[in-house]
Formats: sequence, C-alpha cells, structure tokens
Amino acid sequence: MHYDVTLDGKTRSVEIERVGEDYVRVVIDDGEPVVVERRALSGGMSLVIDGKSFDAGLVKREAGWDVSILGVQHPVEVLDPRKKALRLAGGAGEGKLKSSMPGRVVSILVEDGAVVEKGQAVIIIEAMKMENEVKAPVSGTVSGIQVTPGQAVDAGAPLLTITAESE
Amino acid sequence: MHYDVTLDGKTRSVEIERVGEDYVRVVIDDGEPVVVERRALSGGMSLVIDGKSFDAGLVKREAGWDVSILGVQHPVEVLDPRKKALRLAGGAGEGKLKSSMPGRVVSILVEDGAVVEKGQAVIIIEAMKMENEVKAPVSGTVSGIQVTPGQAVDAGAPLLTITAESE
Amino acid sequence: MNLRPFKRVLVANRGEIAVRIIRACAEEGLETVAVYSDVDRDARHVRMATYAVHIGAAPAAESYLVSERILQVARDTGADAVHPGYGFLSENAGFAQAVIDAGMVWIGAPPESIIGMGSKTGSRQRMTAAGVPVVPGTVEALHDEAEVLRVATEIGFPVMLKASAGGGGKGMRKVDNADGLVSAFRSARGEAKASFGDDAVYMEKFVVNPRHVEIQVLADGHGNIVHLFERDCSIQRRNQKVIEECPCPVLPEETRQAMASVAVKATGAVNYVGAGTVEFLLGGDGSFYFLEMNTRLQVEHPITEAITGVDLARAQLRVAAGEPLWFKQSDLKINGHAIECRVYAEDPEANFAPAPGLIQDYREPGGPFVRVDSGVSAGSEVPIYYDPMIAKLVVWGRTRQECIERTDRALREYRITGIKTSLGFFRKVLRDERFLAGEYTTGFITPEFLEDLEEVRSDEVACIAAAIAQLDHDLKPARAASSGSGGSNWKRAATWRSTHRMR
Amino acid sequence: MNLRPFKRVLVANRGEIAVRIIRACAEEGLETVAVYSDVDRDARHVRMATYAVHIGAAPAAESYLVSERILQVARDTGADAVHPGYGFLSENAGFAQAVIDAGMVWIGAPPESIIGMGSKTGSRQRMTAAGVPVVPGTVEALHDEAEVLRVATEIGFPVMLKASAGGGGKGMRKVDNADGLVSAFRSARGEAKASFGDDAVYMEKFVVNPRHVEIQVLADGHGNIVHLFERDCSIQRRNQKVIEECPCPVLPEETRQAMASVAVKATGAVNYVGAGTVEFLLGGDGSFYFLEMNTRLQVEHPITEAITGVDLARAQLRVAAGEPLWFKQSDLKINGHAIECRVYAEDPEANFAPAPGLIQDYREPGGPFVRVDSGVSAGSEVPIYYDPMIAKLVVWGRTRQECIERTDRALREYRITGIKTSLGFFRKVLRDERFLAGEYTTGFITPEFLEDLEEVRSDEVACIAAAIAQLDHDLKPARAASSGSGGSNWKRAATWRSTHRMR
Repeated sequence: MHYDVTLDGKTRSVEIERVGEDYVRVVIDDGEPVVVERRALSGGMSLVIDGKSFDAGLVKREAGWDVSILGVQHPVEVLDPRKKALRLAGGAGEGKLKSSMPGRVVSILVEDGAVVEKGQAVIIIEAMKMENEVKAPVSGTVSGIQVTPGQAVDAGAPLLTITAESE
Repeated sequence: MHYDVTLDGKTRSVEIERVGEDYVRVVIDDGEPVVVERRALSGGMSLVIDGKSFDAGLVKREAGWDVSILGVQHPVEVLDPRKKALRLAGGAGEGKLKSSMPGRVVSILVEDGAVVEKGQAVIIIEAMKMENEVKAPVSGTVSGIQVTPGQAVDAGAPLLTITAESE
Repeated sequence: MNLRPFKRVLVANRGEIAVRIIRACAEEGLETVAVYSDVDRDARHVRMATYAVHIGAAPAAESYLVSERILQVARDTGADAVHPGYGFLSENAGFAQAVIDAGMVWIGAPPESIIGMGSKTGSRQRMTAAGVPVVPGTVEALHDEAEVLRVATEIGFPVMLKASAGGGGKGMRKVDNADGLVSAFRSARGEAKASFGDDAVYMEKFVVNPRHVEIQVLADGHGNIVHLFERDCSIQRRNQKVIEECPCPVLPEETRQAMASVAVKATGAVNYVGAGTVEFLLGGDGSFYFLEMNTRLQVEHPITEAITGVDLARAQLRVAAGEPLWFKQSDLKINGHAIECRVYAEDPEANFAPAPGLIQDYREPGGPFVRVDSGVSAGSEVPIYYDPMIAKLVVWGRTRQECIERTDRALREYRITGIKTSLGFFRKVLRDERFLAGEYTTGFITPEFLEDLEEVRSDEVACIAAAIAQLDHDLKPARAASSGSGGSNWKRAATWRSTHRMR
Repeated sequence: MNLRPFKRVLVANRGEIAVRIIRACAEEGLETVAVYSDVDRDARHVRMATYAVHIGAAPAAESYLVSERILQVARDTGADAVHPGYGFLSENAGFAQAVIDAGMVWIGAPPESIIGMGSKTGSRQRMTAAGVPVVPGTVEALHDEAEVLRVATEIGFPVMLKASAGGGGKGMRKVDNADGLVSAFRSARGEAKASFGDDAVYMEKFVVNPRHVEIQVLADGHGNIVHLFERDCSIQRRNQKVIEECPCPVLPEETRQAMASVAVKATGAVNYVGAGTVEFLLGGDGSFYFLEMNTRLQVEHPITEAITGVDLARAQLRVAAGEPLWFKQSDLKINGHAIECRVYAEDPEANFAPAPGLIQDYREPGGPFVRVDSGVSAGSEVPIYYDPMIAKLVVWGRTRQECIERTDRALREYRITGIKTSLGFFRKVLRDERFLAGEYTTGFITPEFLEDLEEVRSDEVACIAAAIAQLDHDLKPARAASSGSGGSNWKRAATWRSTHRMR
C-alpha cells in the first residue's frame, strides 16, 4: 500500500506492507526498508523499529491519525491514492475553514470576496469563556460564509471557504 | 425481572425493573422499593442509590458478576428463574470442582468414591512457583476425576465432581 | 477526629479541586456531598463522593453559581459544612455569609476577610494602612499635567498610566521618562474617554521584568498565623499561570523573609482564618509589591504541600472546625523543590485556544515523587462550559535539577488522547535555557516560543505509526491472514535484524 | 551528567521493578534496553524502554535467568551497564562478574560482597567476626546430649533445634526449658534422619514475638557508607512481606542507632558498594540479631525514599558510575511516616492463592503523597510464570496516623478488576487494632484474620449492582427504549426522592 503522510507541512511518501502477523515493512521516501514490529494495544500501539521501542497513542481523525508519543501529539494526515486523486480533482487550492472547537461565533471579520493573508484572523469564536481567533490557513479569497454572529457551532462545523491564489 | 443474588453464602431475592433510561426500581427480599440511578461507564457503573453515590467495577463471570467497590471485590452470583430451574433439575447437591487458576496438577489427594469433608484438600495445583491446595467446597462423595498429576490446567478447567450428602 | 462540629461536607465545585477536597474529607473521616450539572453526572467527583445531587443545567450560571440551589441541597442532604474550592462561589462573601446563617460551617475565609480583600482599591488602601508595600502610584484619578509630573517624579520612571474604568489595554501607556509624560497623559485620557466614556487616568510604577511570587499563609481562629513559603508563578499565558515552582529559584533568603512577614501582616490585617495566598510582583531589582490576596485555596497549593509536607486541604478542614494550628512557624522548613504543570485541554500551537472534547485514552504518570490531581479519566468529556484545566502534574525533587529531570520524565509518561493538551508545551519549557537557569519573568511565553514544538516531537515515528494504523484500518478484515512468509519465521528474522542493525 | 562511564543500561528484569529502573535512568538522561519473554511483549517495561529485545520463552529459566542470552543482548545493543533489579539474577555473583568481565558496569553489589553475604553459615561467621550480633547458637551440628544441654544453658531458653539439611519445618523443635530438651533433641534427630538422610541438628535462640526490621544502607566506592534508617516488614504471609512501614512504630531511638551502626559495620565488612539492606530480627525484649544482608535494591525501598527524599534507584546509578555520595549521614533525617502495600494478584481469602489472569479495568489512586509503582495497566495479562506482585502502593504522611488514613483513602480509590488482589485485605489490616497501635509481630496474619473481609465489604450495594448489570445484560437490545414513563420525568422524581429520603 502507498500513502502520502503529512506532518507539520512536510509530506513523506510511505510504501508499506504486512510481512507477518506482527510485522510491517516500511519504506519512506525511497529510503532503506525498515521492518517494524507492531502490537495493537488498547488506545494505541507498541512499536519496535530497528530495535527501538515506542509507545504510541492513536486516535482516528477524518484526514488521518493523531499520534501521541512521549507526551507530545502529532496530528498526522494520511492520504491513500484514491483520496489523493479525489483531492487533486477537487482543486488543491480550495480549503473549507472549519471550527476547531465547539463554541459561539462572536464576530466575522471578513466579507465574501475579501482577499486575506495566511494567518490573518477571519472569525472570532468564544469557547470556555475565552475569545479565540480563527485564522486563515492559506492566503486567498473568501467565499461561502456559512455562519452568523451569535450562532453556536460544533467542532468541525464549516465556517467559510478560502480559495488560494493561483501560484 | 426476578433474580436470586448470592454473596458470601447469603441469597437475596431481587425484583428489578427499568423505569426510565437511567433508572431502575429494585426491591430486595420484599423490602421497600428503591429507585437507583445508574450510568454504565467503561469498566463498570456509577450508581446513586437513595442519594448515595457508588462507583462499581464490573466483570461478567459465568455465574454472575465480580463487583469492585472501594477497593474490595464482591463475587456475586446471579440466578434468573430459568437458570434456577435448570440448577434445581440438575440436582442441587452436585458440584463440579474447577481450577481457580491456570497451573499444573501436582497431586490428587482423593480417589473416585472417596467421602470428603467440606474444606478438605483434594488436589494440589502449582502456579506461580507455589503449591496451592484445592479444597472441597461441600462435604460429599468424589466422582469423575478429570485430571492427572503433571497435567497443565487452565483457570475454570473441571477437576472432579463432588456430590453432596443428602440432608 | 469525630468531635468535629461537622461530619458531612458539601463540595460546591467540580473537576480536580472537587476530587482534591473529597480526598481530604475521606482522610479526615468526613462524608461528602457532590453537586453536579447536566454534563457532569459521570464526572469523577460525583463517583467519589458519598452523596451526589444534580443542581442544574450545564452553564455555571445555572448550576455551580446558583448559591440558593446549592444551599438547599446542603440542607436537604444534612450537610453541616460547605467547601467552595476555588473559582465559582469561593470568594463570594454573600454565599459565605448565607452558609454561616444557615447554621453550617463555611470552610473558607470569613466573609469580612473576603470583602476586605475583594476590591483592588479597597485592599490597596487597607494594605497601605497596614504598612504593606503596594505598587507605588495613585489610586484616584490624576487631575492635571502638573500632578502627573509630580507623581511620576515621586515614584520614579518607568511609570504606567491606566484608565480607571479600563481593561484590555485601552487607555494604558508605559512612559520611560519625563519627556513623553505629558503627551502620553493626554492621549491616554483621550483613549479612555473614547473607550469607556470616562477620562479618569491613574498612575502606577512600572515594575521592570517582574516575576509573580506569592506567599501561602494559614491562619487559625486563635491568633496563630504561619506562612508556608513562596511559589513562583511567573510562567503565564493570557495572564493565567501554567507552570509554578517553589521555592522561587532567584529569591534571596532575606527577601523571602521580608515578603513572608509582609504576607503574615496582610493576613492579620483582615482577621483572616484558613488557607490564603498573598500575591506579589517581584521586580528585577529585588523590590516587591503587594498585588492582591486570594482568599481561598489556590490551584497551585500542591507544590507547597510537596515542600512542607502540610496537607493544606486537610488543614482547611481542621481550622474550619476550630482547631488551633498543630505546628509552629519554626516547625516548617523548605524541603527540596517542587514544580506544577497545569494540564489544560487547549492547543498551545494555536495560542492556547481551548480544545474541549472527548478524552479517549488517559494514563497518568507514576513512580517516585510524582503526583497527579485530576478530575478526568478515559472516556471523560471535557465540557465547553468551564475552565479547561483537567489535571495538575506535581513533581518533587531534592534539588531543582532533580525536580526538572523528573518532571520531564513524568510528562513523557503522560498520555492524553482525543483532545489537544499543553503536555508537549511543558516539555518544551523544561528544555528552555531561561527556565533551566531560573531566569524568567512573566514575559517568558512569547509568540515565537509557541511557534512549534518540533524539538520535542518524534515526527518520523509518528508518521510510521500513522501509516501502520491506516494500513491496519484499511485491511481490517485481513488482520490475521497476512501476506508474506509465516509469522514465526519473520519474527526471528526481524529480531535478528533489530539486533544487528541497531544504531 | 553525561560524563558517566555508561549511557545505555540494560535492565535485566520485568514488572514494576523494571519500570522503576527505567524511570530512574530516564531522569538521569540514560537510555535503557528492556528484555522480555514470550508473554511480556506488551508489558509496560517494554513499552517504556528506549530499546526492547526478546530473550526467550515464558519460564524464567528460559528467559530472565539465562545470563548468557542477556549478556549477548547487552553486547548486541551496545549497552554499557546492566541493572538486575531484585530477584532473578540480582544476587548471582557469577552473572555480576560476567558483566564486569564483558567490560560493562554492573549496577549492583560487587561479586565479592554478594558471595560474602550469600550463604547463611558463611555470612553468620563473617558477621560474628565483625562484631555484629547474630541469633545466638551453634552453626555446626550438635554432637551429643551433654553439648546440647551446655549450649542451651549458654544461650538461654527458649531455643530452637533445626535440621542442618532442613527446611519446611521438618526436624525443627521449639524447646521452652531444660526438661524437654533431651527428648526433643532425639526426636529432631530422628525426624531429620528420616526426612533428609542426615541427622545433623543445630541450635538457635528462639526469638520471642519477633519483628522483622531492616536497615537500608548506601555505600559508594570511596569508603563512604550511610544508613537511611529502618523499615518494619513484620506483616508477612507465607514468610513474604505484604505491608511495610517506616519508621518502625516501636523502635526506641537508641535501638535504631545501635541497629544502624551495626548495619553500617556489616556493610563495611564485605566491602559493599551500592544500595543494600541489612535484615534483623527484633525481639519483644528490644534485643536484635542479624538475619541476612540483601545485596540489591529491595522491593520496599520506596518507603525509605518517601521519608528521606533520596531516590535510591538514581543513587545506585550514580554510585555505580563511581560518583562519591553527595550527602553525609548528618544530612539525613526521618521526615514523617510511610507505608507500602504490595499489591499481589492473589486471593487472601483462599490463603493467598495466586490469581493470575487478565486485568480488565485498572485505575490507580492519586492525589497528595500517594505513589504507585506498577508494571501493569488495563488489558495486562498477569502471567502464571513469575511472582504475582503487580504493584506497590506507597503513601507518605506527616504522622503515622495521617499516613494510615491516607493509605486507606488510596486503597478505596484503587480499582483492579478481572483478577483477585490483596487490596481488600489491606483495608482490613488498616482497621485492625494491633496494626493501629503499632503492636504487631511476624505472626500478625492468622488463619482467623483471613476468614473474611466482611467489615470492608459493601454487600448490599454489590448485590444491587450485580442485579442491574444482569438486567442490562439480559435486556441489552432494549437498553434505549425502556419501560415506564419518560426518562426526564423519572429523573426529576428520582432526584426528589433521593433528596428527601436520604438517611
């Protein structure tokens, strides 16, 4: 199986196959193959990679897995060829901005058609008594605003769309 | 529903019905009915009985439930009418003695037809480097010895049968 | 033990502090009554208490803050004492008084003390009168430019102009010397007028590179007041503490003594009873100024417990029962070093945005001198309605170095999945040179510091784990019957590989 | 820290002690290599270590005791030190020597010290020569009745006759006075001959109402030896400790000093390096006698850590690295009180029969001054092959009373389901009057004591919970759609009931 695995903006190409009940063969970015022993355990898995032991917590997300190692979380995106094709067909530059937390929309700082910079605050959502800025993940043009001030939103609720500038 | 609930040799007659998603009405031994709020949680349940809060760990056993409360385990036997009828039909006085632990049979101290007293050691099983006596749970006559010295046994493996003296 | 004037304590709180108080009560042989809102029925404090009663809807204003409802529950359940924890009703003098009027014991500061320390202006005046140093400056509005110049010269530059009606930085100006003072006064006034409809502006000395240092005090009703040394709470985000330690790594012994004796004086000035905290700003020049007194048990009390051995929650119960303190100031010594990390359900990389949600897996660290106070377990839902703090990791060491090493070890063992938390952020702080040197101020956490946690991440392993998880997920039905040669042969081969290819 | 002569430690053990050592190494900045048998692949020590290597089949004789295999793994993984924990190879002088010969650091007692303390007869002679008090008596076989009478008169009644080749109580006779001595000698000899084919019998003073008290020592390779006070380990079953506490509740200060100085003398007599324990019998009359020296870290070391603040596992690492002790005897003080409960997978009501199996739910207690060292988690299988100890609960308090109250609180929070454990038994011990008074001996646990745990059980609640669980199980598909009136109405009604019918 082949996956594109992305963490912190860096995508790795991973070729992976099972080679025994507890063993998996992994090739990253055309490097040397590594045999990984993995044991699925409650809440995660234990891995022995080239003799080194790792205990990983795992939670399935829509686009991949949250991996916890040594107290630190790693939100890893995993794309298989089919999903990758779909995404490419859907236009790589368009991104739906979603609420990362349940809360209440306090104000919307942009209008339809506005051009925003990456990192610019576009919406303010209140949760747990605090106002939190939702920032544009890419530079581009705002469209399809789906919320209004005062509205309650769940985590993952779509807020608006930002179409990236063509490069 | 009606259950016979036995703990530490004492049997309680329990009449029980659901009266709402989180509520159960319980009558013990024809006493005053009590409404219990219970919430199933991972590994057990939280109960509020007449305002009092209890956190119970629960493990299903063949004959009932192991209930853990405040660090203490309660092996509770629960019989419904059907099981009770079966048991009565099967002869109340006959008991299959089972191994309470995985281990190795060291020696068998009785023969077929032997008359044993309650509490008398009948078989010795070694587990975790220690020899452990398996004792007769009732006074009666031994039959159907199913193991031999040196044999490995799992927890719950039948060892022999003791038919209680008729009263 | 059972000669106590109370035997059943209603705990008017939730989360880890409710659990903390229930533990203290259990050890003292006291029964407890937990209260809970709609979303807290399955919470740990409910399961651990002797009694549990539902008090209302999820928003605190409809449950944990409804003093009448809580009082009614106390009456109905036969509770004869109320412990408010921190937050919620803990510094509400009216509630304290109502508990007392209902004939129950209030396990907190006397209502008069709460009132005496309640308003910034009032407590400042009271403390000044008691000879406690406050940040130099005015309390009343400045009338004109001449007065501004006079006061600034008196207290010394740099100074801070603040809008009396203010907040959120509006109408606030830092002034470094006399040159810019008058224009800053004018513009601050203008902004204050525009923002709040009130142009009143006052002036305080600007404390350069301040640390937040506080003194724990404990007073019985018999005239005995002791202090339990200081806590340094300078590592803050959004003006909220995230890591605390004691003792303060840079406090000279004479300053500690001076600060502690001022704290005891402040405590006596408001006829305090119980556990309380006197907060100070400590300037880079060693000067310190009274900030405020928290008339309740503090979130970070466990680090003081760790270095003194005094169980402050149990001490609250005993003092509230009228017992005199069972130790003297001279019995108390600083033993070693302690650090607390407040574990929040939040995303440090997104400027600490709250991250409520369902905790999937939850495993606390253990072993020597590691303590966790928490209100959650695997399967807990962190609600959006309350403070996002879910646990506190408290670690003790014989030395600060040992304590830091142990805290990092504990953080590496800690597993919380399903929600984002501050665990990784703590690991980064513990590697920071300023933190290791003890040389930090309240400005420690900068936007740059937060940019990312790469140095404590395990990116490649995480990618491998995610790819394997995805593979197992995609091939789920085929889990047992796998491709390639037999499992046992591969096992041997791979063990061999592992052994021989190890770096 | 990294000037150490080693940086990667192979931990030749499993379970909680392997976890303990891995934690100490992590705090010292050292990497670790875990080894595991077939049944331990998913164990906690494997998941926590830096490296993990399979070493063989489940029986210890085919894995954890195979010194050659373990040495090979150490070489293959580049380990430069080996920590043996306790049990297994920890007191195997041959293994220690092999580790040293392989050019690695042995984190344990020097092979000569292990040998010096290894045999009962040898260590007894060596200790006598060093002036350490041993149980009075002979070591060689008694020749005739005249000698028997002479020796008995010398050491004083009561005395114990023991078969030299003996064990299991065969050929053993307690004699209270001269009247029965000769006949007891004859029958002991006869039984010894019959049982072991050897009629050699020797005599020891019978210590009346003994307690088991031991002194923790720590020695560097530079001539510094300190003691870290005593532990009382008298609460035993099957001659195995189950609850330990320190300080000993009945030890007078002068006896403590005398015992400690004897322990330091014994330690010096065998050129000891590292952490060790000198065990004594303490008689009801205040006399004490050397029993043996355990040349390794002891199971119950955490209670000493709790009252001294010294991390003994880290101390072992430092001393093994050649560092001199970084504190003096006079720096050590007894701070408060500590109790350890050894949590076994066993059934106290069935004479502590081992109860291996699958742990379903596992939740450790937390909060102030509570420590758990464990090697398991939810979903762990406790194997039948090894010692059934799965965890140690270690609790500290300012006083013994506070410590006992807190230990009981912690036990009530502890949840282990799926297997039987000693948790309920501990709760009963903590309520026992002899224990509360501190007045107990090694004979504390009697068959009657074990009969049942009714006083700490919650029978009625357990029956209700079981009945409800059975109901939910039987009606499983109907869980949501329930009979009777709507949920919310019932909720209100029941809350009202709860409130008004509370006792």
